[in-house]
Amino acid sequence: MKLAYFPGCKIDFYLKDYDTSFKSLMEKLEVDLVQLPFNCCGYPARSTSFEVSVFSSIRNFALARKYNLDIITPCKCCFGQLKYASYQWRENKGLKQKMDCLLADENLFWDGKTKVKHLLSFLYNDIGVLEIKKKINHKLPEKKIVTQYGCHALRPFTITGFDNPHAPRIFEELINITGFKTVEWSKSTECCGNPIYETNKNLSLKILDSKLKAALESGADHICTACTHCQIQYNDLSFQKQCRKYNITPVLFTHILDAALGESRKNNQAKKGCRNLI
Amino acid sequence: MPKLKLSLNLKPALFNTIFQSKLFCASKTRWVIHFLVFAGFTFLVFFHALDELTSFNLFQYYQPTLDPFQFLRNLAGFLVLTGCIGFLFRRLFKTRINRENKTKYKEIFSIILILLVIISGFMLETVKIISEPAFLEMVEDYSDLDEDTDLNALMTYWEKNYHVVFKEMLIITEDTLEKGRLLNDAYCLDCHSKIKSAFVSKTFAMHLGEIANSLNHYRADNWLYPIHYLLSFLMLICLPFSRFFHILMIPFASATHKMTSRHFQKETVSVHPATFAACTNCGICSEVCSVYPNFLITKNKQILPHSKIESAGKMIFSGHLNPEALNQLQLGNDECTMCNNCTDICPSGIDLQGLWKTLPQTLQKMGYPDNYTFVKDKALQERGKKQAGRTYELTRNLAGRVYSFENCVQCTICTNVCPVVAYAGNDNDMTPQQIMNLLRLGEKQMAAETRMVWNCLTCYLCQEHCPSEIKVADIILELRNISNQTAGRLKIMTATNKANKL
Amino acid sequence: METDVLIIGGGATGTGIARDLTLRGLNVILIEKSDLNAGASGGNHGLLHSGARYVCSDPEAAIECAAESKILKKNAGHCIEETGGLFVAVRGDKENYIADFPDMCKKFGIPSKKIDPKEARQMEPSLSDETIAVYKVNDASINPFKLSIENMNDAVSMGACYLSHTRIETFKIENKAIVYARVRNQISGKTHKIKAKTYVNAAGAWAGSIAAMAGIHISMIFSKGSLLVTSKRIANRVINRLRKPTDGDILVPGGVVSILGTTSVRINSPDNIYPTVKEVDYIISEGEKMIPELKTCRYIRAYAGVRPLVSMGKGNDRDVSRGFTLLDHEKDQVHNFITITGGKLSTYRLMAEKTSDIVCKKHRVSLECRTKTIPLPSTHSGEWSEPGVLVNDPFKPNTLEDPFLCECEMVPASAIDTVVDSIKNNGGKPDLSSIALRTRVGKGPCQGAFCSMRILSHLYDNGEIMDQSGINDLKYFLNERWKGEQSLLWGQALAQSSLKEMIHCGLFGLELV
Amino acid sequence: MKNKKHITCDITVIGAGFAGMVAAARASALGLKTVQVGNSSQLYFASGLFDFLGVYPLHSRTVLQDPLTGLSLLQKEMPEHPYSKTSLEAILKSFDFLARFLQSTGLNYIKPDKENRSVLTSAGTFKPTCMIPETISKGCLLKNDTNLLLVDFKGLKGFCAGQIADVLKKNYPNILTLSVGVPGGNGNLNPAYFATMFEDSSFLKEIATQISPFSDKVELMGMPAVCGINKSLDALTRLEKMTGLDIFEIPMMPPSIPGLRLKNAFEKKLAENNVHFLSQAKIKSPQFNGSEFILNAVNQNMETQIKSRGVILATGRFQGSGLHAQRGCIKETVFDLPVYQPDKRSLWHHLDFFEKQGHMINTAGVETDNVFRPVDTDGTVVYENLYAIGSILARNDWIRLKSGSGVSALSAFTAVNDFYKKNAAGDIDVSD
Repeated sequence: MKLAYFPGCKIDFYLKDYDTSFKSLMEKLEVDLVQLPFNCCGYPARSTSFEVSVFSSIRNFALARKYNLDIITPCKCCFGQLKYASYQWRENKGLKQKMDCLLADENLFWDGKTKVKHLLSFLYNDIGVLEIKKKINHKLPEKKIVTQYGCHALRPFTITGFDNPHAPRIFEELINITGFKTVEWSKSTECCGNPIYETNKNLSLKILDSKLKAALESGADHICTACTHCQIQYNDLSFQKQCRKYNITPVLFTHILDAALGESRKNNQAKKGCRNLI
Repeated sequence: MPKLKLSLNLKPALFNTIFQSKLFCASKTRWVIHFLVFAGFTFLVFFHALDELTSFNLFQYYQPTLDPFQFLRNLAGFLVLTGCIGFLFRRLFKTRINRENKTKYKEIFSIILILLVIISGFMLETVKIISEPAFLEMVEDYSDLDEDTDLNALMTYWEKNYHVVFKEMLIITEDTLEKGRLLNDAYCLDCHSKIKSAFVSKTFAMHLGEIANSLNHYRADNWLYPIHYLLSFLMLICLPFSRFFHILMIPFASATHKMTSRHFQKETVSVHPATFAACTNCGICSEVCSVYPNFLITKNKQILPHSKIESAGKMIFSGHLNPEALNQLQLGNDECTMCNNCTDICPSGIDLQGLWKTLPQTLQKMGYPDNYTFVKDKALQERGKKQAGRTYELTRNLAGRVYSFENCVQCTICTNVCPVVAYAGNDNDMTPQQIMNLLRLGEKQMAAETRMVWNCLTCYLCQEHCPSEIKVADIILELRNISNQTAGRLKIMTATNKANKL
Repeated sequence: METDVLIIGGGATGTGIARDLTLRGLNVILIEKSDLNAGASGGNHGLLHSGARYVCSDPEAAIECAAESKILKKNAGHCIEETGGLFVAVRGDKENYIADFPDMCKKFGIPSKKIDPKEARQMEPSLSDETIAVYKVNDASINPFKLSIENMNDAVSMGACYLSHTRIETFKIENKAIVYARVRNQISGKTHKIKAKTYVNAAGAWAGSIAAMAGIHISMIFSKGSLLVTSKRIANRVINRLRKPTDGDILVPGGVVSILGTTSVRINSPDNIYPTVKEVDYIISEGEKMIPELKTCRYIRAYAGVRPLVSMGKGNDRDVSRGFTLLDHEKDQVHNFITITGGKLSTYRLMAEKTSDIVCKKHRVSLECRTKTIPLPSTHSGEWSEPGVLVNDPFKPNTLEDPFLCECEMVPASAIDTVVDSIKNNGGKPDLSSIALRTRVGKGPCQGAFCSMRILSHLYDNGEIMDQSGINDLKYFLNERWKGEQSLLWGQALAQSSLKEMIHCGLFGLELV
Repeated sequence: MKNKKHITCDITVIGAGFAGMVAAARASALGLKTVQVGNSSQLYFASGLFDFLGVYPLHSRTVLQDPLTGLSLLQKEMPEHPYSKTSLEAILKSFDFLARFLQSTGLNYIKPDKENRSVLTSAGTFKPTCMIPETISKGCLLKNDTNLLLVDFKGLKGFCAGQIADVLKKNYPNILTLSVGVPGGNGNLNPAYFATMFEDSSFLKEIATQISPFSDKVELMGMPAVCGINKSLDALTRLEKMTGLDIFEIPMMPPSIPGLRLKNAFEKKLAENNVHFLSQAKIKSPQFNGSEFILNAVNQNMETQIKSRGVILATGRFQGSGLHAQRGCIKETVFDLPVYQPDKRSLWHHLDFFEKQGHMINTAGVETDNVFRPVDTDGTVVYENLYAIGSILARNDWIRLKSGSGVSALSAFTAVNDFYKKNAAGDIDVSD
């Protein structure tokens, strides 16, 4: 299988771990990743201009279309935005026309056929839980995990179609096959606070704090994320002090699954990530 | 600017300065062209211009007209020449992202200056080669020929092998040539290698033809010398004022740049303004910019890093930036996703990302805060003012179309699920449902200026839960777009008013 | 109680007279059987006529309107939105009326300007594409509630007294003059006497029955007019149908909504009126010819008012003059009793002036009328009848300490408190209905479903209500809202009203109490 | 072109209100492959109380103490009413199933009794109902001479302890009230967020300290129904322990927290049972090809084609948009089924909002046979495997009769059982 890898803006600089473990995971699942010169998914521009945000996404689609590849991204925000843009592009005729013209200026075009997958939905729908379970050769210790779903993949459901927006299951199922046990908490589908981190840091961290408290009440050891932004938010330094206080650490889903699929020889960094976990 | 803290990062700086490693990563052709000039010029500076200090001391028998120095000098000159032509070609015939003509001329000036120095050097060498008077003076100084035939023989030999051009016709015979060769071996060979190695100047000299005589007549070798010197000094003088400055600043920028994501999050970013001068306006940063497509639609040049750094430089050094431009800069910088692409690639090693991070603080001081802060602060001062002659707006898009929010049954579910309402307390003003009601009351603008619009996490909980399936979050995002535009207008207005008052 | 003048009826005219007389230095008591604007003053379009509507049918009224409209715009600007108006004819309307219209306007000095239908549709995109002729006039919209509240507030501030929920029981007549009036407080049930030198009957549609208590017969005709409120403002200007005044031909913008009306149905009694399904459908079918959107748009509520007309023996109610009737009952052998009725909102000030003139003559007060020149002051408690006041008023970014109790129209708790204080100042009893009269509470799409309960518990919290009456108050309020809703419940409005029924009947079981 | 997806299933439940949830719960419990389409937020409007039959006959406004006598009278007088289509046992069984289902999610309900229970509401009225959450149950202990403490919270709109006390004063003279200041904010509290605060033990402690002074003066305490969402009973018990009082919750107007608890419980359990939920999707142009339904569930970005043997129509009435009223007539929105309705619009509503007989429009709906399959005007079943359940059923003014949940649960239970019996189980008894 061959997919265009859409890392998103943040992963390279802020969360290299996610990048490497994601790649290592894909390697183990025999997925070829192609790196294209993608630009920003367009999500940040949603604040300033609807048109810009849609165009940014469509341009990425057109790039992937050029190589006849579907897109996979480990970031929920990018996933949501790409879905959202493809919907707007299709629904809004005037917008579509303008986008098509702009693409033509760069010798690009898009016919709407490129699909975008998020890491989780890809694993769940395209590879299958059973298939992954077969490959697991390293049973992880029974640690308690709470899941951070990430808003933009989950909602609006009518656009992203990711999972049941009120009671999602995909994430839990994928974690539970590794040996880790997910526990229930009330805030798995709530926002991590990252979108307003830059503008209203105080509120952003307040929201995060409430999540941590709820996670603590549920008795979890780790909060598991599968989104660049959520993880960056949990990695926030001032916040990590509190994490240590509560003894809860955020972990990346890719690290968990990567560890469960056995140690990778090639990729040192990914290996380190796995080890830390176990 | 925030407190400056210089910590040097020498190894990569050295690497980048000497081998231009970052440019190499960014663009191979550019690296080739640039490296031609860089290597050639560096050689010329050290072993030719400063030969009194360097070459003479390093090499015992150094003479500029001796091989390999003569050859190397020509080679270096040739490399610089080719490089410069490459520069010019790129600038004249290859369009690059949004280059302003002004900067183009400035650059071309610099390139032409280099070209002139090199060409004048070559010309100097050329006229020296052909110069009869110089030849005669040398003969006078370094030989003890007293016979005309000897002189004639040497002249013949030199005309043939060193391309000196003599006024009178010389009769060339095997004998005189042989004699000339012997004399040459005796007197000149210590200092003069075969002219072949000066392959550029030789070629020039051979093709001078008729002009050669007049050049000799007017002693071109004498007056080209100061010209070459003058041009070189001109370059030296221009160094701090023009693009040449990057020669000094790149090492500085590369050395002070020490950026990791950890540093970045800790907010201990400090960017020395001097590093701005390291920017060569190459535009490579803009080519990899994540939000480049934003520029294609908004046409706001200040989205692109190479424009931003220029404006930021202007703003910080001279403060001469009009309100419109400042607003554009704020908007442009706001689009930045801090993906580090530009910083990663910047051949000058400038800490661009650090600059983008600190820029908002500077802009805020100048009256261009980010929009959330703007809306928040404005709420305290201006909202209380009575709006005279209120009109009710009838518009047609999501936030303006009644159909999109009139089905609201006032159940407050959106408000109840909203994390912002739950946690923000006094940081927030309106709830999502109240925003819908403001819209229904025809107060679109007011709705756009609420803090809620900027506090919104865009988590879509409200939209997902609305029993009437109103697109609450989409509407709020649309209002944010409106707020973004009007905030810009207001900022410009306030700044202009302030300026007018002053 | 003793006073100079007792005014009966708290509509626009009554409050107008109260202000006029207090401005001339007289002592005034105004009694009202329920609360301000309970009759025609609260049941109209809120249209400040330019006069153009009456140029053909009633030129006298047209001229009066034009003059009054100018004065009101100057003096009571805060109650008025100068929208401008259009007269619009659509295909099929009578050609000769259209042709005569501009000449008649000119003749009576009412400014009008012909506009190209295409241009008109650009100004008002909601107009039908069947539009064939358009004239621009100076119509405006006026908030009748604010008007009465401000008039009353101003009068009270100068010493007048307002008694709400007070009904005339009897007049004591001796020597061809009323000695006192016995009144009953509707809420407490107590009666007492009010002694005045002059009695002004400004009871509008009820003027006949009041006069009857003094043994005077006035032959009243009651013509019910029903109006519909849309959920959004459909046009920016007043839109009149360019034809002989009839049903469903005016659309008036009122803040954030538009009001479409009216009908004219002869009824026997002015009490217990409500719009019927038939009327609603008829108004819509007429209105949609002019503005097609009216067929599909959502309606918030309907309401009805009664035009008090004094019979002149003619046939059609629409033909009866809309001019007012001012009767000095000296001729009927009651010397200190005056009846003022009929007329229209646009000329309320003139009616008040003329009435006050007679009163002053009786009292030998020689002061000229001053309402023509002194602007109507704006008060804080009067402001809340305006939609979206919050936005005009210092907008508190901090709604935490001052939550919105009515979310639809964004009325904060502090506004309720202001209004409650003002009601108590005027001697009234704050309850949901009187609060709703003075604010936008319950006027939004939810029609009281949520706000009623919130406000009620707020009142209990503040100790404004102390007993079991709250439940009855709630039921009364909801029922009043319901009267306006029941005739136009379909589509989303029906969904909304079933939610209301779910809450108040399904959960609270109020129908069982 | 929208992204297309295909699903095949045994049964599709259209609607995610109370009835739809019960149907999906029953179907998934029977092991049917179930797809559910709809908007579950309707449950925010549910009081969380399961009514059976509260008032009958309507004209005398008889509040039923014993629903069974009312039921037999109703079955006699209204043969078209959904309750008349089945027996008392079936109704009790459906409630029983519901109670067990909810218990498995951690939401405890007090099982139906022979008598209706009276639940105090935030308006100070009593609502006759049948099955109630355990957190509300202690309110039924309220007697005329009980020393009761009513607590409200500053900033929680629409709930005033003083109001309830004042309204109840005549019959319940021993009521004390207390307005509790909420730690960390005295302003505007939204119930859903406020309820989550009760799951925090330090918050509970602070509340308890304000209440404790009353603990020897009163024996029972009532508070608004905001005590926790997912662990409500736990939170309430903890608060009881801290204060030493018996505590009950008082349901208030929407968004209702007991309703939200139901929503969460259903959603969680149904997802665990692998019910495929298509949130906010709409069914467009449903077809029946003789053996199965082909339904297009359309939302903004996707079109899901569902092939399903059976369909349960639980789209509700006007608020849930199962019925749509145009100016002249009422239509069923998904299958365009014949709708029983008053002849003309002037008959829809009565002039009095609180009319004792109720508004005629509330009897409008879909008419069915004895297993809740919609029938034509002539009484023939429209589709073999199409069932209509919940408030969309005709002749059931559930608001006045207080019979909403009962009819919903009963019809959902009966319909799914019937489908299962006919299509999956052969002749296995599914009554349990």
